[in-house]
Amino acid sequence: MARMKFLCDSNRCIDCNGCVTACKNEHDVPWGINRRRVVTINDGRPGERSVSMACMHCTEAPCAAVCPVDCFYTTADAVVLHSKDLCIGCGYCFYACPFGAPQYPRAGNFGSRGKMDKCTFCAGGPEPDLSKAEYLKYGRNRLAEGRLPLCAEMCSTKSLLAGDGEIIAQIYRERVHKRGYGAGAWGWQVAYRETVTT
Amino acid sequence: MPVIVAGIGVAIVISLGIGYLLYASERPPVYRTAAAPSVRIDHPGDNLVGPDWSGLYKTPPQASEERQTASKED
Amino acid sequence: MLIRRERNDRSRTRSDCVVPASATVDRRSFLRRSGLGAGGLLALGSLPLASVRKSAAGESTLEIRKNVCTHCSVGCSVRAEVENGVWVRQQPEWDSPINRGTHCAKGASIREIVRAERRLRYPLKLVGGQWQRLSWDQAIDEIGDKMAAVRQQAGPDSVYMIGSAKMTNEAAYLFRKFGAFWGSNSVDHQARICHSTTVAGVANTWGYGAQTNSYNDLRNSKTMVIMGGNPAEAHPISMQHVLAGQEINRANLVVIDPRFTRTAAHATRYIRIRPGTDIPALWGMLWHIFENGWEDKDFIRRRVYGMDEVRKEVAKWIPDEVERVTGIPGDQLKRVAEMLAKEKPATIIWCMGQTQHSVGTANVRACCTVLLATGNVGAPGCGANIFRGHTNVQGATDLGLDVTTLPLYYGLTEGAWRHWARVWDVPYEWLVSRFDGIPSKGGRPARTPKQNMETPGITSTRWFDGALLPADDIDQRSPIRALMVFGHGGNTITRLPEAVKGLGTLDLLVVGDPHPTTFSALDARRDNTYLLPICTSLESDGSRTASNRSLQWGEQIVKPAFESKDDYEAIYLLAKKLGLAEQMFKRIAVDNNRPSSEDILREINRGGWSTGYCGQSPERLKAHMKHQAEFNIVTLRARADAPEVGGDYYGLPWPCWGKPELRHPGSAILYNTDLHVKDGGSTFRARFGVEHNGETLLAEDSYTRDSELVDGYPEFTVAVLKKLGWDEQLTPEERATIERIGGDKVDAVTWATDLSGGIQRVCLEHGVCHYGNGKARANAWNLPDAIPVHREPIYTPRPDLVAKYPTRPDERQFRLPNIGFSVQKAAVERGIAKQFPLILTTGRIVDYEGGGEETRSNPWLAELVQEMFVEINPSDAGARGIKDGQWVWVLGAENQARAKVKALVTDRVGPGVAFMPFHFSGWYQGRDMRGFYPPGADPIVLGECANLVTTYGYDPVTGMQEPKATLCQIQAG
Amino acid sequence: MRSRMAALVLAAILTVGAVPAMAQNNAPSPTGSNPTAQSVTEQQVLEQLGKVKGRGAIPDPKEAVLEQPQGREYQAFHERLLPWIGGIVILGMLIALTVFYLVRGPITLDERPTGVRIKRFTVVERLTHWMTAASFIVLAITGLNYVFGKRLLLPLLGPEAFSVWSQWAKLLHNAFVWSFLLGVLVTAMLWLKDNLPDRYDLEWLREFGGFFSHRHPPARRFNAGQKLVFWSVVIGGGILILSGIVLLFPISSLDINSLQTAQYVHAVFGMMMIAIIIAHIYIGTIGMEGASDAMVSGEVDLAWAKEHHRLWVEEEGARTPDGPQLGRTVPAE
Repeated sequence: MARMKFLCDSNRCIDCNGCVTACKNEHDVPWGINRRRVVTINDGRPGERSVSMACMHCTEAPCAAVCPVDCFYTTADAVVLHSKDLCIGCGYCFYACPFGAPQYPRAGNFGSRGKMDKCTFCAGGPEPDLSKAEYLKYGRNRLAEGRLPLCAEMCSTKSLLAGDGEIIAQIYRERVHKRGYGAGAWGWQVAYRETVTT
Repeated sequence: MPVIVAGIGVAIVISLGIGYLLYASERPPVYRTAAAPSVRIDHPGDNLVGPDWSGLYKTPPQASEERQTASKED
Repeated sequence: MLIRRERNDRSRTRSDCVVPASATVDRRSFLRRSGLGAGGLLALGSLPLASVRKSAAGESTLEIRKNVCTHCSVGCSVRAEVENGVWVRQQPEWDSPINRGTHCAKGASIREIVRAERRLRYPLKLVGGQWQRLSWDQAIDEIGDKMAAVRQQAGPDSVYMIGSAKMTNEAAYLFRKFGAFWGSNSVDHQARICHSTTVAGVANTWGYGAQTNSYNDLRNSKTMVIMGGNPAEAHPISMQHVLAGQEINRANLVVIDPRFTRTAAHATRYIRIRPGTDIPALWGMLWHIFENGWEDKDFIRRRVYGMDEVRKEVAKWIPDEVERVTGIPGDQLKRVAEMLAKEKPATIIWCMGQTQHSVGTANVRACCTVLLATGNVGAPGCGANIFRGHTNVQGATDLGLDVTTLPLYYGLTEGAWRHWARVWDVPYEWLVSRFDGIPSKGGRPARTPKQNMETPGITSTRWFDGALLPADDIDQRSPIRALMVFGHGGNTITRLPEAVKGLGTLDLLVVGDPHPTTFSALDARRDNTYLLPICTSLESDGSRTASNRSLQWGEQIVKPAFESKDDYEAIYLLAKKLGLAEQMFKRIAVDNNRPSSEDILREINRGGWSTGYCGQSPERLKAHMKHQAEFNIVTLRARADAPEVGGDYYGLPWPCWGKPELRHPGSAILYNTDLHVKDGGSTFRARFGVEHNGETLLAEDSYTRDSELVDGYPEFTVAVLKKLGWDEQLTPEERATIERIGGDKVDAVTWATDLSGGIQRVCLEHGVCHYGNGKARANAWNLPDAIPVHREPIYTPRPDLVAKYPTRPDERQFRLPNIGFSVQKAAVERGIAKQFPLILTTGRIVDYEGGGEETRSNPWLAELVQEMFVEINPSDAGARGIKDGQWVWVLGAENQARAKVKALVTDRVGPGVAFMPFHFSGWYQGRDMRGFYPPGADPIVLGECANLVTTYGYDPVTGMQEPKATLCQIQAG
Repeated sequence: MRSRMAALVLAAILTVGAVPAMAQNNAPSPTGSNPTAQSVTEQQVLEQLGKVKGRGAIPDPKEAVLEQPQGREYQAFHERLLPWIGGIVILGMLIALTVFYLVRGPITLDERPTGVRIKRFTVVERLTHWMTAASFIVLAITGLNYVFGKRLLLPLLGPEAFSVWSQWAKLLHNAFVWSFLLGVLVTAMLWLKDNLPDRYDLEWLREFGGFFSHRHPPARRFNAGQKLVFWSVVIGGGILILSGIVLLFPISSLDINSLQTAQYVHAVFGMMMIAIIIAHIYIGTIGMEGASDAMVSGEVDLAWAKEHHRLWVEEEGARTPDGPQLGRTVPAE
C-alpha cells in the first residue's frame, strides 16, 4: 500500500500560490478557509525561502490523537481524514497540529467555531466515494479517480511533490543529486519522524 | 433540602443564560473576519462549510441546535 | 460506526484495485503527477493506490476543451472539463510542452473568471451619473451614431481606439483593420506600455522585435542574466524552465534588479541596481569585456555592424563612474561580464524593468549589443529572451494594434497600404479617402489624407494629452473627442489625474470589456459612457501568440456568459452599423453576426508574408493542440514521423514561411544559421540596406546551413531572383499573381508583398533566407540615440548627474510635444528630489495581472492580496515612524497626487526605494469609489492606483511611459 | 513576547549572516554555484525560534506560522501524561478514602446529640455553596469527558451517540464556568476572614484533626482541613477559571503556544481539584456524622459543634450574654 506524503522542494518554490488557488478551484473552498498556504521565511533577504504547507498527514497524527471524540481515521494510503458528522469543533486538533492545518468556519470563542475543515489529500471523507455528500463536506476525491492532489499536480515549478513517500523521496533525492544542493524536506522530521537523506 | 435545589437552579439559570448569549454572539463567519475594509464579498461560497457556515450538513441531531444560533449570522 | 467504516474502505479498495489494472495509477502518470517523470525510477514498478476505486471516474461524461491562460505570455494550456455547457472542473494539461500541466495562482484559478459574478452582464450606459441597462442593438446604434457625429465634426483621427493584448490574433487583426477602414492610425494596445521599446529596439538591431529563443530553450543556457524582470511573479511557469536550466547545467542565474525579488531568491548572484541606470550597468559590463578582450571577435566580424562606435561610448564607462551612477559596488559586474563571455551559451532575460523608461529603447538595444559582443545570439541557450506580458501581446503587436504600422510590421508607407488593400480586396484610393487631411497648424506644414494615413497616430500612453493639450500643439485636425477601449485597464497608464481630466472632455467613451474597468470608477463622467460586456478569450476561439512566437489555437470553452459577446461579433456589429461590414468582411464568412475566426486567420495567412504568419493555417494549429504530446520540451520540435505535425516546432513559431502546404516548421530560435532555412534556420535580416558609411551591412562568411549563397545577400525581389536566374522556378500561377501585383514594375515586387509566396518558396528551395542575410546593427543610425547613451530619468534622485546625463531635448513625437527635457530641468531647479526623496518603481505581483479588474474580481485570488500596499525599506520606514501594515500616504511629484496604501516594510527594496504594484484601482486619493462601479460589477478588492503618483517621461522612439523610475514621498497616514 | 524576542534574535543572526552573503557576491563563484548557499535551513530556524514563521499572503498572523513542533509536545502531554495524572490523582484519592473508611470508619459523635441546634451557615452561604458545587460537578464531568470520554464512553455509546453527548458536554463545559466563577467569588468574600490561618491550625494539622487519636484539637469556625479546602477552591478554582477563559476566548495576541500552556495548566489543576473535592464530599457526607446538616439545614447539633469547633462555639457564646444562640430545643426522650 502507498504511504501518501507531501514534500515541498524549497529550492524550487517561488511563492506563486498556484497550489493555493488550485485547491480552492478543485474543492470550491470558500473565502476564509485556507487548506493550503505558502509562507516565505526570511522575506526579502539573501537566503529567502518559500514553502507551501498544508496538512502533512502525519504519522501518529497529533490531531487524531488529541481528538476527544476520535473523529479522525487514517486511510489505507495513510491519509489522515476526519468525519464532520462526529467533529464537535472543540479546537484541540488546532492546538496539536504542528502545521496549522485545521480551519474553522467561524471566528470567536473556541469550542464554538463549527466543524473543522482541512486538507484531505484530495481523498474526500467517510461518505461513499465520489458521492455528492462527500463533495459537499470534504471536496473532491481525486485519489478515488486515480489522480493525485491538484496542488501538487499543478505546481508551477514542480516544487510541491505529492504521492507515495518512497517515490517522492526518491524523486527529490535524484533532483538533489543532479543539481548538487537541496534544503531538505521541510516538516518531514516533525510530521513523519524521518528526513530524506540526500 | 430546598436550598440545594435552589442552588442548582441558580447555577443552571446563570450558566445557561450567559452560555447561550456567548454562543449566539461572538462568532462571525471567517469570511467576514478574514476580509479587509477594501474588500466586498457577497457570496463567500458555502462548500465544505455548509449553508450556515457551521461546517454542518444535517445528519446528527445537534444540527438543529447549531442552526438556530448560526442562522442569526447571515 | 467510524472504525468499521474505515475497515470497509480497506476491504473495498483491495478488491477494487487488484482486479483491473486500470484502477492503479500507472507508473508513468503517477510519477508525472507526483511531480517529475524521472527516468531511473522505472524500477519501482506500478504503484497500487489503495484508495483508487473507479479509475478516472466520471470523466467519460465530460467534454474536454483546451484553451490558453490569458494572464501572461507563457501560453499555458488550460484543460477544461465541461458538463452540459458549464465549466465544472480544471485539470492539468500534461501534454503541453510549455507548462506541462502546471499553473500559477492565476492559471490555477482561471475557471473562476468565466463564471465570475462580478462580470458585466449586459450593455450599460451612464445617464446623469446613473448606470442604465440597454440592449446590444440599442447600444451599438447609439455608439455608432455618436461616432459618426464626432467623425462629422472633428474627423476620424478624433476617435481614439485602444485594442487589447488579450484579444486573439484574429480579433486584434480585425480591430486594426477596423481602424484602417475607419480612417485613423490611432489604434493602439498594451504593448505600448509593456514592450513597445523592446519591439522597436530589437527590430532595429537585427530585424524582428521579439523573443529570439523560447522559454523551453532556457534549459540549454549556462548563464542567465535576468535584468529588469521578475519571472517568479510575472511569468511563474517560465521559472520551471529557468530552474531546470539552472539545475541541469548548473547554470549561473544572475538577477540584476532594484528589488530582491522572489526570482532573486533563487539566483546564484543578486546585484542591486538603482532604477533607471541599466545602460551604465550594461556598458560597465561591456567595458570589462572589451578591456579583457573577452568579446567574440569572429562573431562580430561576420555578423555585426558598428561595434567600433559602441567601443567609443563604452570606453567612458570605467568602473568608478559605473559605481557612481548605478550604485553597484566593486567588481560584481566584471564577474557577470566574464560569465556572459565565457560561460556560454548565455542569455539576457528582460521585462518591463528595462522597457518602461524614457530610455527604454536604448536600454534594450544596449542588452542586444552586449549579446552581440559576446556572440550570444542565434543558437540554443542564448539570445534575447524577452518575456512579454499577456496571452497575446506578441500577436496583437504583430497584427498591428500599433500606431506606427499596419498588421505584421508593414509600416504605414504607401507600399504597405497597397499590400493590405490587395489582401483586403478594397481599392487603395477608397482607403485614402477614409482619412483626414490635416490643415497647417502651429507652423507645421499641412498634410494631405495620403500623408496623414502614412503618419503614426497618438500613443495610448498620452491619449489624454491628445485631448487636453491646446489644439495647436496636437498635430491632427482636432483633439481627441471620443475614446473606444476594448480590453485595457486604464489604471496601467501613468499620470492618472490627467487621464481623469481627459475623460471629462470626451464626447464619447466606449469600454468593451468583461469588467467595468477603472474608466468607469473615476468619477470623471456623467453621460455618454457605454460599457459593452465582452467575453473573456476563454469564451471565444482563435489563435494566440505566446512570447516565444508560438501560435496556439484555443477552443471556445463555454458560450459567452450572460449577454456578453466576443470581440469578433462586437467589431462586426459596429462595422455593420457604420456601413463598413460589406468591405471589411469580403473574404470572411459571417454566421449570425459572428465572423469565422478560421477565415480571419486565413486572411492573415494570405497577407502575413513579412513576418512569416503565412504558414500557420487554422488546420495546422488545431493539429498542434491535438498532438501536444509529440513535442520535445527542450527543442519544441516534434519527431519527423509524428502524425500531422511531423518535424514541426510547437505552435509554428513565426516566422513560418510560405503557404501552409509548404509545411515550414516555424522558427523556434531566430537567426540560427546552424539550421537549414527549411528547418527554421535564419540569418540576421537585411532590412537596412546593403551598406552604410561605405561599410557593408551584409553578413560575411555567415549563412544558413546548405545555403546556395555562401555570403551576405540583400533581401529578395523579383529583380534579385532574375539576377540569380531563379525566377524560372516560379510556377505560372505564382508568376501571374506577381505580375498582377507588380503591374508595370514587376521587378519591384518583394518577398513580403508577393501574395503568391513564390519568392519565399524558391528561396527556401535554394536554402537562402528571402529577407536577406545582413548584419545586426550595434549602431542604429536611424534612432535618436544611434548608440545607447545613459540619460537620467526625468524625475531623478541624482540631480547632480543631470548636467552630465540629461534626457533628450524637447521634441515632437506621435503628433504631440514631448517636453521631457523641460520637465527634468524644472524638477532639478525646484529641488523635487529633496521633497520627494524616495525612488518609486512599480511592477507586478503574482496574484494579480495588468489593470487587475479581472483578477481582483476572482475571490480565489482576491483573498490572497486584499489591500494595495507600498514596499518600503525598514530604514526608510523607521525614519518616518512607519510600522509594517499601517496606513501610509504615498505622495507623487506631480498633481499633488496622494495615494492611501498599506505599508509593507521589507528588505525586498533597498534603502531609498519604494515599490508599488500597478494592479489596483477603485480608490482615488483615499476615497473609496466602489459606488461608481455598475451595481454588482465592482471588483472584490479595491485599492489606490499606483499610476496615480507616477509621472511624466516618454521614450522618444515609442512614447513608452516611465513608471519604473520616478520619485515619491511616504508619510504615515 | 518570547517569540517576539526570538524573532529579533533570528533577525539579528540573519542580517549578520547576510553580510558574508553579500560579500560572497564579489568572490568569483564557480558555474553552478549553489543558489541556496545562504538559504535558511529548517533546523537553523527551529533552533533559533522553536518554530518556523514567515510572511504569508493570507492576511492572518496564524497562517504565517509554517511549523510549530510544540504540537507534538502537546500531543504527548494530552495523550500520555494527562490521562495518567488524572488516573493517579483521582483513583488514588478514591482508594485512600475507601481505605480510610474501612480503617477508621465514619467519625461519630462522642457524646449523644444534645438536641440543641446551633446556627452554622446562613441561607446565602448555603445557596452559594450548592450553586458552586453543582457547577463544579457539571464542569468536572464534562471536563473529564474531554480526556476519558473516548476511552470509557465511546466504546459503550458508539461514535455517533458519543459525539452528540460530547457536543453537549462541550457546550455545558463552556457555559457552567460562569456560575462557578460567581460561586467562587462569593465564597471567597463570605468566608475569607474565617479562613485566615491561626495558631490552632498547626496543632489541628499535627493531630490530623484527631481523626485517629480520637481527641478533638480545638478549632474556630473552620478547622485547618476546611481551610485547606477553602483555599484550594479559591486558588485552584481561580486558576482553572483564568486558564479556562483564556482558552474560551483565544485573544489574537496570544499565539498557539500560550494556548497550549493554558491547556496544560487547566487540565492539571482540573484533575487535582476533582480529587480534592471528592475528599471534601466524603468528609461532608458519609465521612463524618452530622457534618452534612451544616450545609443542608444550616444548623448543627451543639454537641457536634463543641467537639469539632469548640472555640467557635465559645466565641458565639461570648458574643451574647445568655449563652450561645440556641435554636428550638428538641425534647429529649
